[in-house]
Amino acid sequence: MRLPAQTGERIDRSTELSFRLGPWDVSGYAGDTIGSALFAGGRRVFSRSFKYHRPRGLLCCAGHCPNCLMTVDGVPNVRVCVEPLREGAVVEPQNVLGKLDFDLLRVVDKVGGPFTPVGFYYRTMIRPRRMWPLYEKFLRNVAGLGKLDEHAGHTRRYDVEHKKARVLVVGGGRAGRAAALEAASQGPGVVLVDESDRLLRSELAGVEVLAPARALGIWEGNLVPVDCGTVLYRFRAERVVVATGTIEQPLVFPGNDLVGTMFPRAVRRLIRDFSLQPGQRAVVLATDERGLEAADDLGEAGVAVERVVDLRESPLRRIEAQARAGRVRGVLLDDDVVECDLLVASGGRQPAYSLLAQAGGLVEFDPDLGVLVPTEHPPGVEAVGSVTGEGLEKVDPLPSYHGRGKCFVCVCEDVTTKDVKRAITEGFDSIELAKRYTTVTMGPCQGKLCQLPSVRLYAQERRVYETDIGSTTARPPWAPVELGLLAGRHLEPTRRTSLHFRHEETGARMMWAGPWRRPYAYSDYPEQEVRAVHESLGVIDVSTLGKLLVEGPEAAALLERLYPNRFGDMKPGRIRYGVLTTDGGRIMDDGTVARLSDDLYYVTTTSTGSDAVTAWFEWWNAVWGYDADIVNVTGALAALNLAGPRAREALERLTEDDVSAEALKYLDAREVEVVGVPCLTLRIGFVGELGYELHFPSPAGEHVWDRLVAEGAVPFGLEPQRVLRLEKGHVIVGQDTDSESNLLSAGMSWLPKLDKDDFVGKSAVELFAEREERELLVGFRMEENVVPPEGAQVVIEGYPAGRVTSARRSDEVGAIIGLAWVPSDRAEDGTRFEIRVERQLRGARVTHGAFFDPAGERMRS
Amino acid sequence: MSFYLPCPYCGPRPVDEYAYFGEVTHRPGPSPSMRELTDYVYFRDNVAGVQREWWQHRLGCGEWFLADRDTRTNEVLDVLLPSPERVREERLGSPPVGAEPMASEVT
Amino acid sequence: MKDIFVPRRMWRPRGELKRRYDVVVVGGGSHGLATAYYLAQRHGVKDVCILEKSYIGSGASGRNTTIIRANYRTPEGAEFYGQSVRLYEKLSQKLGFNLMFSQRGHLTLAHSDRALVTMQERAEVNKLLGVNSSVIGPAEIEALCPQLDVSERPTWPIMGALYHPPGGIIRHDAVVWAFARAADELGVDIHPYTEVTGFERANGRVTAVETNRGRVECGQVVSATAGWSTLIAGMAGLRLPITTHILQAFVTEPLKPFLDVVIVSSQLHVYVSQTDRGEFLIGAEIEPYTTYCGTGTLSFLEISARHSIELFPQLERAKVLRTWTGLCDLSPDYSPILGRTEVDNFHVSSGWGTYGFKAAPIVGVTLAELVATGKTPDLIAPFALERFHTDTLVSELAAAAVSH
Amino acid sequence: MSLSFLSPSRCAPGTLASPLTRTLDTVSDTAPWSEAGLRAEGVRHRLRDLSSDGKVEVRGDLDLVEPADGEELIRLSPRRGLLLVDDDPAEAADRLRTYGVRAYDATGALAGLAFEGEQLARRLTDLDLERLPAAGAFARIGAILVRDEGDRFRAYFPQELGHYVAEVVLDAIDGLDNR
Repeated sequence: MRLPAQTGERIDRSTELSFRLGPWDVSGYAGDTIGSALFAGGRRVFSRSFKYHRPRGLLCCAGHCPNCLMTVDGVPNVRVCVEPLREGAVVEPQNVLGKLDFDLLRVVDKVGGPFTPVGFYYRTMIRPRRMWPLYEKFLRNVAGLGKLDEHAGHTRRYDVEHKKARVLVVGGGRAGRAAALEAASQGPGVVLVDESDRLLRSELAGVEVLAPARALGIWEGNLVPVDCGTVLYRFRAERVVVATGTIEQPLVFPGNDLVGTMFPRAVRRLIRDFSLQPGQRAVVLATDERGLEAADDLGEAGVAVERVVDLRESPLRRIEAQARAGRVRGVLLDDDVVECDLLVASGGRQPAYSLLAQAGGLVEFDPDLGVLVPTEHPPGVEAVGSVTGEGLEKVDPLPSYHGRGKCFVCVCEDVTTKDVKRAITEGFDSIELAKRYTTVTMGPCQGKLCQLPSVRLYAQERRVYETDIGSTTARPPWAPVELGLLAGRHLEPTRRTSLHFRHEETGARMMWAGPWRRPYAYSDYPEQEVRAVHESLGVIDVSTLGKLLVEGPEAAALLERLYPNRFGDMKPGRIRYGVLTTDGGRIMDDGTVARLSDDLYYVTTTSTGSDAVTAWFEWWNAVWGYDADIVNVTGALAALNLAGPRAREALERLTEDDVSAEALKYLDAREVEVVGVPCLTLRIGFVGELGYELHFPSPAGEHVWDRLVAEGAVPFGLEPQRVLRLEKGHVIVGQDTDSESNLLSAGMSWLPKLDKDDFVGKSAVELFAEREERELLVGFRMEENVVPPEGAQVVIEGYPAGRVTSARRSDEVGAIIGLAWVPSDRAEDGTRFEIRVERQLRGARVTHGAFFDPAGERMRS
Repeated sequence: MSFYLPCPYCGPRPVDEYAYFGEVTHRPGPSPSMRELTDYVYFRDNVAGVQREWWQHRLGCGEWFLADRDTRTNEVLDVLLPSPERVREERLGSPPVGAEPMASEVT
Repeated sequence: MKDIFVPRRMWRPRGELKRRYDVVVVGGGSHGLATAYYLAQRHGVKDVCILEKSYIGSGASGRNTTIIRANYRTPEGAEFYGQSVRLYEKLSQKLGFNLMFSQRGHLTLAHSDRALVTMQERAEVNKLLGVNSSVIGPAEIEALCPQLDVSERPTWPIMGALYHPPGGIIRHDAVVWAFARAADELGVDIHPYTEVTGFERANGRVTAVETNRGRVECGQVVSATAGWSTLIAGMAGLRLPITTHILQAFVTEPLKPFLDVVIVSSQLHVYVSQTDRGEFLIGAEIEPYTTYCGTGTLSFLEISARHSIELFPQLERAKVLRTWTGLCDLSPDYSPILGRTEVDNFHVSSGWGTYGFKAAPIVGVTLAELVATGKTPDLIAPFALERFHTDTLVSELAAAAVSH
Repeated sequence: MSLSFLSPSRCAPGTLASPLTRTLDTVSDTAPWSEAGLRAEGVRHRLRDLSSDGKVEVRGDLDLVEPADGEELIRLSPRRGLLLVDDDPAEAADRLRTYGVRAYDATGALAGLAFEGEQLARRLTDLDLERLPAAGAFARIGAILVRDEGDRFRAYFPQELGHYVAEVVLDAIDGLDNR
């Protein structure tokens, strides 16, 4: 059903493409859109409307309206009027129960009207309460448009590219092209973005043309993301020139949504681009030159133009489209019925100002033009051409809204003039409130086709000027954009130690620990790893510990002021435990501090604390101005904790340095060369056994690890380490403490040295000392053989009064042990309290001191 | 990515490269009352207007600086370097711990 | 049902400001409206007005992601929000307006064993206080939400979840309108487009409220102004422990029912639900910097899209339709600041961060009781502003200052 | 005590491994979107692992630093810099200290990757490629990016994120056809 070849037609008649519409094989030409090919094949109904399931056909042919939304190759809500036809495409209708031409839900349109006015769902289905889920299920099923494919996903590759432009022009119409050429004459760096693929690049010398492509918004700093299908270009532009032109608006009259109602430009596209006859007999209601042009186009295409009314010259009192089976069969013009199957009508053109408004520009109703125009642009953004209102004629399309049939203000959401009037009557008298109530401008077109008609209707109904109505806020994006494109590639930063792959090869179960991947355990039996450490020798990768060098003549002074306890009096080569607190007195991190020389300290932090602690140190140093530098060497160094009764003898076999008990005492720090690698060796005992933390260049990680393992060290993971440290009653900051814990409540009142002039948190600690803490952190043993889950509640008189932060079965202690926060009057050694475990209260007793080796002989040995 | 923030060393960069540490606070002298301490630790001016605040160019040079930013528009009017003199004069106090609001269930 | 056939006004048109009201409520959002309603309904205090600088529900009430839940960490929080959910459950019937409260179940995902512990803690607290929530494993998650990718493929595989069956979503605007209608019916004067510009004070009290439409004398004042709390309180001479941040969200084009529960992932900073209209509603964490500027960011869209697809790969080709921002009033411990202040007759509802909408009815009930009787209800006593002066916080934050 | 425990160059020969060589191998062979070996070959030509190159973190008054032949000083701020060295970085650090600044061997801390192509760089960073070297967001992390002649770039980034960056760069190369 094509016309003879038209000059400039965009189809290639020599290449036929076949595709499917539901069960039917259909075809079109290369250059067709899916919409034009379907139209050529005789299809007139493309979709069913959101609420009333009315049949809808091509209206704008510009990708603005919701009328041609279909599912293409499993992708819902595709605007087929602008979707290029592909060989083998599978097109399916959506939001239809039955067939496109015979939707069972069309009954809603027939009988629903009086029962389903605007907001009816707020006033019905309230009682009985228990019925609501059923009503809701029904409502949900009839709402929605396309259907997501349950198994879809990760089918497309999307990339993101950062680009810069001196001048970015959005819109390749006459004004946009002129602006681009003008800018290009002043130098390079000019980019033109246009939604169509019809631009003649040869006419745009010196301009980089991106088309078809779509600018999605203008964000702060003139950041303009451009949708090119599978690549998102993130433009940073010095200047943005918006030349987005205008959007044809629907004329509001009864039956204005019938199949066969079209905008003038849609008619022109069908005829000129796709050589299609939009109908047999046409009536044209023109509000501007475009309408008259459409009449000419129709005539040339052999369509019988039954009537052309220039509404500017001969306004009508009454327009009413008449329907047969949802299609136009005629139109009542005042008292005259004209038979037709095509009704070309527009309510004028509205500047496409969304990009400007989203970027913070102002939009106002221009009474001279009768449309909304952008008045003030955001900095660095300009507008040219008809988007500014330039060249537009005054349109005053105020026919009567009365008549038979529904009269749509918003085709996306099926909102009629009646609905809007009713909303006003009900008190939704500001446009923003009405938007939320009627959902006008909230559908797929986002106001492109309904903002202006609703403002006009509002003004008319409330008998005020349009200028007093305002408009609803424009929100990005300019047009719907796929989540996949915004998402880009999926890789996320992951920190891995230099032993990561060794762990995986050893069979470790890896888990997230903050930003790091760490081994949970190397088998399903973490207790075996615990036993190895107690009885013989284990090794754990602690490279994730934060590691800082603090160096300078005032390094000691800085640390003295950062930590509650003392570090100035330490001898080089010694180590001390440190806890950092905030000025509010809360515990923020802990670790060890080794003094390597008079003006050099080596500080470790928790695994997730390194960045925050580094920032914290740097900030205070910036404030206090000490002569000291803080260098985060976390990544530079691998760290292994070699622990167990055999640790010393193993180390001795791997080094020529003296690591005897006398030469390297508990809490000593020395440089020791181990298997050819210089290691800062810290003798500390986090896991309660004789232990050495070796810190050395990370590229040597696998080498040292392999040699330690060859020496009989059993790799152990985080879970065994948690058991081991719990046996010692060692607190894990962030697990056993939370954002409210302070040194006194966490049982570290021995730590702060209040005779120091100042330290961060000193005032708070002093003030806390004057009051009683509400709760205290204590160790406990279960009375029964039940391991409470971490997070289990300490219960007093049925009320949560505390919580378990750590709990494990310890074979070594022969009991189930843990740490818990309890009310301060229940914290005495031996006090019994109850923990709720799986609906039952279980007894536990407070235990002060370490559960295992309380004197610390083993780690000091 | 939203507004640009001018790093005094690296020039204007997207805000995502920075860590924000809040409006400047004023640390009380020795032995404050609980009220004075909590005023400093918890209470904020939170102005709708120009606010002096702490930033660190986390993904860039790593340096700290002060910015005067209009919280109504996010426009940065000035950036300043912290100096011990300035800090002493203005008794600048500690930023909140951690650069970002802490992980919690947002809704 | 008769409302269906005969349109009836929801509320009276805005009238003139009276010279004096017993109670002036600043802020025409869900909290202010609920407070006014319960003042009139439960306590017979009807000489009440609401001053709203824009249209009712224009702030956080109309910009939140409509999620209702009570599975909080602290006993104080769980009890408070638990009562709120119970009020919400019967609110449609009470107000005669369908709020479309859809208790479809709420799942908070854990991607690490630390997160699981936090959830365990919440579940245990909740159970003791009668809030239905429990920790479930991947198999049960899959049964509740088969669309979710529970495989090992994602960067952050799902290890478990906190399941909260009574949690769900509601039609947020409906809550605002229903309270407004009910309050109006009882004689409360609602004044939209009426901006408070200052307070007159004498003897430690607010004696009158200045607005862009004139001056109103007042018996008592309630400020329920969320992101603007600091500014309103400032006019009354109060400093608050609040910072204002934007929170962003977006919806997709409508799609047929796909997701039947609410999915939250704290680690991915994203939450996903599908509205009754079929849109996916996706929100994020608040922006870290304080701001009153409601311009959204592109990086929010990018990150949220990426993380949503991590959870639901099927969304890859769903299209973002609209994004928006709202202002949040963040308190240091993520718990609200509710009740009396040092200015004798000036009460606040503030510090809600991202939780405010969930509390609307219970805020109304408790604040109304406080204003009417002068006694602070036990339920909200822990949330007094005073706690920041005495440093006895109610921390909804699980992790330590440096999170693990 | 010396800081030699920071220096890979103080380790015995044969003890060191780059965080990238192994990951580059791993990734290029297993990339699910890759046309296997062919693509990996192409990748190898375009990428060079710089992780073992000498790097020294400098703190203090950078104006005091005089780079020797074969050294390149990247200024991050007036007080922070990175010195890239051909010779032993540990010795370079010692030498720098004689100028009155503090210097730390950062060879083990930073992995490095050289690559070609401006478009590839644009897929990875928002930094102004005409104004390098600079430190800023690269592959969603903080890195130092340097531009050499033509379209050749070098990136330096924390070694613990090395595997991740290698994955991202390989993936980006694979997507260059997507435009």
